[in-house]
Amino acid sequence: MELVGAIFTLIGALVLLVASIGLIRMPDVYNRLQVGTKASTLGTIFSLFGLVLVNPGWAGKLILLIFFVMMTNPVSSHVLARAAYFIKIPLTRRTVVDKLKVSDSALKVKAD
Amino acid sequence: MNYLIISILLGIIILIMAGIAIYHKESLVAIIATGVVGLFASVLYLLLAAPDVAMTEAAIGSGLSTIIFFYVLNKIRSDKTKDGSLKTKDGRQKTEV
Amino acid sequence: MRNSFILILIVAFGIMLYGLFDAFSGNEQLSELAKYYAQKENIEKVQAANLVTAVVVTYRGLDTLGEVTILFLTAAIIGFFLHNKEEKRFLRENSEIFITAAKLLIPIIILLGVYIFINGHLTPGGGFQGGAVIASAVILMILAFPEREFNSKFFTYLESASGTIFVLLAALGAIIGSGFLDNAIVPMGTFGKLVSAGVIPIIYSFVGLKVGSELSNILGNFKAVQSDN
Amino acid sequence: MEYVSLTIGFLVILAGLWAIMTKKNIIRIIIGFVLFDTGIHIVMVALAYVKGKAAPILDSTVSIDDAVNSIVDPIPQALVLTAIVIGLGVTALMLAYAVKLHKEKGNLDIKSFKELKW
Repeated sequence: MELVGAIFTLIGALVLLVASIGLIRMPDVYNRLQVGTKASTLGTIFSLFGLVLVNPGWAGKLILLIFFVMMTNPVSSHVLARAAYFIKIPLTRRTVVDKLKVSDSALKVKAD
Repeated sequence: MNYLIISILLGIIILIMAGIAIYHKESLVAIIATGVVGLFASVLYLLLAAPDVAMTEAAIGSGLSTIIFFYVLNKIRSDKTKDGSLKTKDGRQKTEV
Repeated sequence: MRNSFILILIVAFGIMLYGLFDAFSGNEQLSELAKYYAQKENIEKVQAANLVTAVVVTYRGLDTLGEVTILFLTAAIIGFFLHNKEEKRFLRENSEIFITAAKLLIPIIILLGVYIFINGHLTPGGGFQGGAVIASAVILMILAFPEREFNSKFFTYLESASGTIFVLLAALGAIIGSGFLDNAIVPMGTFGKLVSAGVIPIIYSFVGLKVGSELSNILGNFKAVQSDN
Repeated sequence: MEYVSLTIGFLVILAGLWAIMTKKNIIRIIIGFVLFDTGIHIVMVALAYVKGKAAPILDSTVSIDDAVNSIVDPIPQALVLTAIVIGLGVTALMLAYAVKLHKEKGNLDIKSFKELKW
């Protein structure tokens, strides 16, 4: 059981390593945010799940932690990317499609 | 022995971030660097066997104080760019914030 | 010229600090006062498993009272300085995802804060940490629903009520117990359970509510001063 | 480890002091104050550390009978706990003053506030 847990934790650490390489490699803010969020969420979940297998006594708290990470991490990076788009940080030149521009309802400023 | 290496690494990060907080041109980056100093200081407290202090510093030093700084920065910047010509009483040229 | 003078000053200060560093030779054991706090009979008398909580609430409870007073003063002065009518602002609509997640998360974060300060005498945590967590939930609320008016009156009443209850409980110790902030005025319970340590969890909960509402009030004042940009 | 932490704390104190004394912008001065604060907290927690001992919380690993020989000093930790919260209050107060000063003069350069200079 401990061995399986250690393997899961190792996979999680590798995914986190890939995320940190991606942060350096990616061309602009949005790609970096995507890499940072997706891969680091997966890596954290793998590591915590490995800990559940190693030490079953902490299972409740660790599953709660996984829930928190899954709730907060994508939402916060979504808000960050949206704010970055609206203060007109440029996309990389290799961008193919910009859907937020097409749907200009999102750009509407709401009067209070 | 492990803890010693970790604390040396944390110290290097904290000192670099303090340097950025003092010398970077952008106030925004300086404020973020101050928050990072608080965050890594909280990890250092955890190594020094003080979990209570670590919790407080993580919530306050890197969360709330950063947000208060941002509110003030937003207020100051919006005052300046509202019509481009905020009158000062002695007519001095405004300096960059 | 001026900077070199300051540099000399800083170097002198650094030499002074180096003297302190040189005189420090690592602690091998506790200091006398800490030994007194960590003795078995004293721990059993106070019954708080978290010794930091025991120091904050009972042994040095008067310090905590002064600290809370200072926080109240700063909150009051900030409210006095930044008090103005909230201007009409034009805001971009928050995205659906963020609003839904905020609705889901705010109660959970407030619950976490309450958990932290109720369990302050058993696990790491306590009133100050719980208050900070509650204030971060209030920040999330301000960011997610910026068009709603910030209800500062509620927080003011909450803060005054919890401060008053704190002082009353402390004075009750002087009347029926053995001294100011005595924690043995309610049944002690068993060591290590949630209901134990006498009045410590009650006082720390009110400290948590007070700190949380004060920090929320400070944040609300800084929010009200924002204008359109 | 406590020596390393003590060194870090002293260096952060000096950096904050340097920022307070040389910077012209009030926001930067407040940042220097925050750094100074953090440095002092690190120094105090490092002074409380006892070699190889656990946190001052009694549970299944730290028994009540042997608490004297197995925990670190709780008193400086309690002081730092309150000091951090006060630090936030004081920082917020200074920032409120900064907003007021900016409204008055239109900038935050420390050299333009010379009403009390003589």
